[in-house]
Order: sequence, then structure tokens, then C-alpha cells
Amino acid sequence: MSVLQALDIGLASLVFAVATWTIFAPGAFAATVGYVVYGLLLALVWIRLFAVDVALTEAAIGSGVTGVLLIGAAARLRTAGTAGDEKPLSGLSRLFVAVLCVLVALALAGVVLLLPDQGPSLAQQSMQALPETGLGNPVTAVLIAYRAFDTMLEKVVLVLAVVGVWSLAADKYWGGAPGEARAASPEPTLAFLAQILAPLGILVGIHVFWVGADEPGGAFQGGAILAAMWIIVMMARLTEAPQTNAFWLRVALVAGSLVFLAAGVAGAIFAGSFFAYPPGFAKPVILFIEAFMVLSIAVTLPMLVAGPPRREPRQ
Amino acid sequence: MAEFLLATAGVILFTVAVGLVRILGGPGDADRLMAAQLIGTGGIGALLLISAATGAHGVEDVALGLALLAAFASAAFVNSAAPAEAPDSADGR
Amino acid sequence: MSLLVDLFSIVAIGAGVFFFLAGTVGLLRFPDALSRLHALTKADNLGLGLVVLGLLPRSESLLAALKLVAIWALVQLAGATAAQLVGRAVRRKGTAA
Amino acid sequence: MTSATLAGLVGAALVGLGLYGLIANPQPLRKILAFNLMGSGVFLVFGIVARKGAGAGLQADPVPQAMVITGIVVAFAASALAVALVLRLFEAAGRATLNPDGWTEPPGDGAGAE
Repeated sequence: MSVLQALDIGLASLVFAVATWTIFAPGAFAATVGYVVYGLLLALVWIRLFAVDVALTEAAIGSGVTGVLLIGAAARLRTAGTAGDEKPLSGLSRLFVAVLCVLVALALAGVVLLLPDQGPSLAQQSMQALPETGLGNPVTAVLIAYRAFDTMLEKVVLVLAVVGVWSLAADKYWGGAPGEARAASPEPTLAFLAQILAPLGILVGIHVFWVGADEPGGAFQGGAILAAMWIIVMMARLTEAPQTNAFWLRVALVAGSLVFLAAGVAGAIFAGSFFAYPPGFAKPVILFIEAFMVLSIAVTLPMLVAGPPRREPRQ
Repeated sequence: MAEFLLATAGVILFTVAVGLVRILGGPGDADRLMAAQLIGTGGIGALLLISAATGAHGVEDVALGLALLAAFASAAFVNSAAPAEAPDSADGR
Repeated sequence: MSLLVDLFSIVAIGAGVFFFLAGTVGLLRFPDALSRLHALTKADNLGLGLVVLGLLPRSESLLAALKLVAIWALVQLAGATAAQLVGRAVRRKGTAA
Repeated sequence: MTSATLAGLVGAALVGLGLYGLIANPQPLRKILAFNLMGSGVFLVFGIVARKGAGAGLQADPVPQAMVITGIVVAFAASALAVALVLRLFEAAGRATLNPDGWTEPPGDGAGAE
């Protein structure tokens, strides 16, 4: 057994152990921290699978932004579900559920083991068409060129999620800002962190977006890092969350989907089919779309974390 | 040399795992947050070592992203759990 | 030359691993949350710092080396801030945590 | 056994674990965590499919990778909506529990909840 194999087995058991902790931990907060740790470990697993783009997404969204969302919720819900409220399953039904889940896992494991060594692959086709897009990173090419329609709809899903979250607001708060009005004085340590982190993070976010054309990175990852920077600045209360009826905010939320859709329609008019990019101009068009996607993601994720409006709108 | 780098990555992950066993169980929430912090640092270290050994491309950006977000769990905890005013700052710190 | 670089890497990374170990031993042995926090920050500062130092001469380009240093600096910042925030949370609750 | 197969097996185990947590854990926040765990297990199975499709100079098939990337983002959006719903339930009913007997106030239209 080589060192690398030993490392893989160790990493896999660690991931499994932390996941088990997340499910069986005694308290909700403990479980949530377990989940954040688990997300970080997953980024390592994706590196071992040579999926660096995925690792970057997992690091930024799966562990970072999701961590803020879940830990914030767990801290707020600390007083919520006291043990007496819940009706835990009886021992027998627990056993039944456990057997069912083991069966599902075993079936899936069987499928994994039966996969052919060289599975069907679109890698060949992805690389063949890559020069036409002008890109160097095939994952970005899949996202913005080959399967552009999927990605566009996925942007729409993000907008719908924001609409869903906002619609949970009480009527009188509609259009107001999310989060409670709190004391003006920010936590000084947090403010210090945000002041140093934000400029660096914005730089890294734009860098990740820009190199995404040729190397691991791209609009999702760069946008997520920018989003995280806005989140930390809001958490440090260096800036207030914006009013949800602000025009600029709503434009920024839908800009990514709109520009994407417009590019698709333009393709139908000028290049012959929906989402066809004109030969020779593919890369500029793709970067143009991506820039607006970055903007939308950087605005959408913080709004999802901030939650529904909780203050009456100022006029 | 690659073997050495991978072995050290393994040792770091192992020590981190041992630390996790201790503090993920608490007793306090502060200990649990330390678990997130510990795995952040150890994970970045292991990540850099693994990428140096296997020659995976572009991994520095992943580590950079993780480093940027390393304090977010603690920040989110303080932000949601802190009382509205800060009685802490009154005692002259 | 390459032997020298390898030797440097081995010494620095080995020392870094030692500090990770020391941090974990501290986590296991120290009695209260604040001293455990103290042990944890050692792993942040010196452990990762020395690992990065050992990897520096192996980096492909100047930009990659700069990124390594930036990663270490960011972890320092995050570690210091998180330690402050967690320490305050512990103190606010008294000795219970 | 390759590292990809190992990751796929971990993914299968995670799906089982997450499914169990989703059914057996009564608290809604724990259910969200379990659901996310299940989702990431599915993503890992995608990861092994990508790794087995390596070719043309690539170490992994880019198409499953791109699907996982969009999947992670959509999973986050769904969790954010779910968390917002749980917090709203907490506000409206006084308790964050799916058991109506535990609610201290009847969940009204929400307009009066502070």
C-alpha cells in the first residue's frame, strides 16, 4: 500500500466519521459545526479527485457561505426546540429506518463498484470543441458554452430562492431591510477583520473569476468569494443590509440571468441557434456573460444568508 | 520527496482528527468553534502538501479561498449569539 | 542544489508538523477553554507557517510563492480574530464554557 | 481500489447516513443538515463518474464536474430557503418544531409576529 493510498483511506474515514457526528451529535449546534468541518474536508476530497473547480466551489460555498448560514441559524434557534417538543421515533421504527438506509447505501455502493473502469465520457468532445470557445478551462466551457441553457436556468433558480426567502416577510416589512436593527457599535475585532479581509477578498474573487477562463476558477467561485466579503462586512456592521425594495439591488439580482438570456436570444438571431456564440467572438461574449453572473451571485448569496426583510421600509 | 510530503499531510490530518475528537464534543460551544478553526488550518496545510506532491494544478486558489473564509464560522457565531448591546466593552478593554 | 532544497523542505515541514502535534497535545491536555485556545493558535501560527516556508522554494512561479505567503498571512489574521471572538464569548459566559 | 472508487463508496455511505438523519432526526435544522449531507454524497458519486471518464489529456470528465458545481450552488439556495422557513416558523409559532403540539402560539397569518 502506497503512502497516497493510506492518505486516501485516512481522509475517507475522517470524512465518514465527521459526517456520522453531524447526524448523531447530541445538540444542533454541535451538529452544525460538524457540518462545517465536513464541508472543509470535502474540498480536500475533491482535490484528490482532480476536480479543482469543484473543490473551489465547495470551499467557498459548501463550507464558507453555508457555514455562516447554518451556524447563524443554529445560534438563533438555540432557545427554540427544547427536547420535550419533539416526538422521537420509537426504537423499532428507528431500526427499520436504519435497515432501509443501509440497504440504500449498499445498493449505491454496489453501483459504484460495478462502474466500468473507463466509463462513457464527454472529455474528448469537450476538448475538441474547446478552441472554438477560446477558453482553456473545459469546465467553464461546459458551464457557459456547451450547457449554457442549464446554467442560465440555474441562475433563475437563485433568483427564485431570493424571492422565496423575501416572501416569508410579514406584510408590513415587505420592501424593508433584512436583519434586526441592532446597536450601532460593531464588535471591534470583527470590524478589524472585515476591514482587512474585504479588499483582499475582492482582489482574490476577481482573480478567481478572471483566471477561470483558462485555469480552475470561474464565475461561481469568484462570485461566491465576493459574496462572502459582503457578508463579513455586513456581519461586522460596517454597512447595513440594503432595503430589499432598492432598485439597484433588484437589477443586480436579475442582471446575470437577463444578460445570459439576452446572449442566448442574440445567438438565435445572429449565429443561427439559441445560445450559439458567433465564431471568433465566443470568448468576449462568454466573459461578458460571466461578469454579470459574478455580479448577480455576489449579490444573491448575501441576500439568501441575510434572510427575509425584518424592518419596515424607509421611504 | 513526494512520499514525504504526502506522509506529512497524513500526519497533520491525523493530529487534526485527534484534536477534533477532543473538542467537537465540547463541553462548550467555544470548544466546538475551535474545532472549525483547527480543521481550517490543518486542512489548508494538508491541501498545500498534497498539491505539492501530486502536482494538481491551481490548488493555491482553493487554499486561498479557504484561508479567506477561515474565520467565518466564529464570526457568524458571535454575530448571531451576541446580545444586542455590548456590555463587554464597558469594562475598559 | 535540489538536494539542499529538499533538505530545507524536510526540516521546515517537519518542524511545522511538530507544532501541529504540539497544538493537538495542548488541546488534549489543557483543562479549560481559554488555555485550549492558546494551544490552538500555536498550530495556526507556527505549524502552517513552517509548512508554507518549506513549500516556498518548491513553488512553480513567483505568483504561486506570493499566494503561499498570502495564505499564511490570511490564516494568521483569521486565527487571531477567531481567537479573540471565541475568547470573548467564553469570558462573557463566565467559566462555564 | 483507486481513490475514486473509495470516494464513491464514501459518497454511498453519506447518502445512507443523510437519509437516516433526514427521517430519524426530529429537529428541522438537523433535517436540513442531513439533507445537505445526502446531497454531497450524490455529488461524490458524480465525482467518481467524472474521474472514470478521464481522457483527452484531462484527469476528469468536465461535464459531471460542471453539474456538481451548479448542484452545490442550487443546494445552497435550497438550504437558505429551508433555513428561512424554519426561522419563520420559530417566529410565528414560538418554537422551531414540526410537532404542532409544541407550538406555543397558533401560527397565524404572520402579520402580527415580531
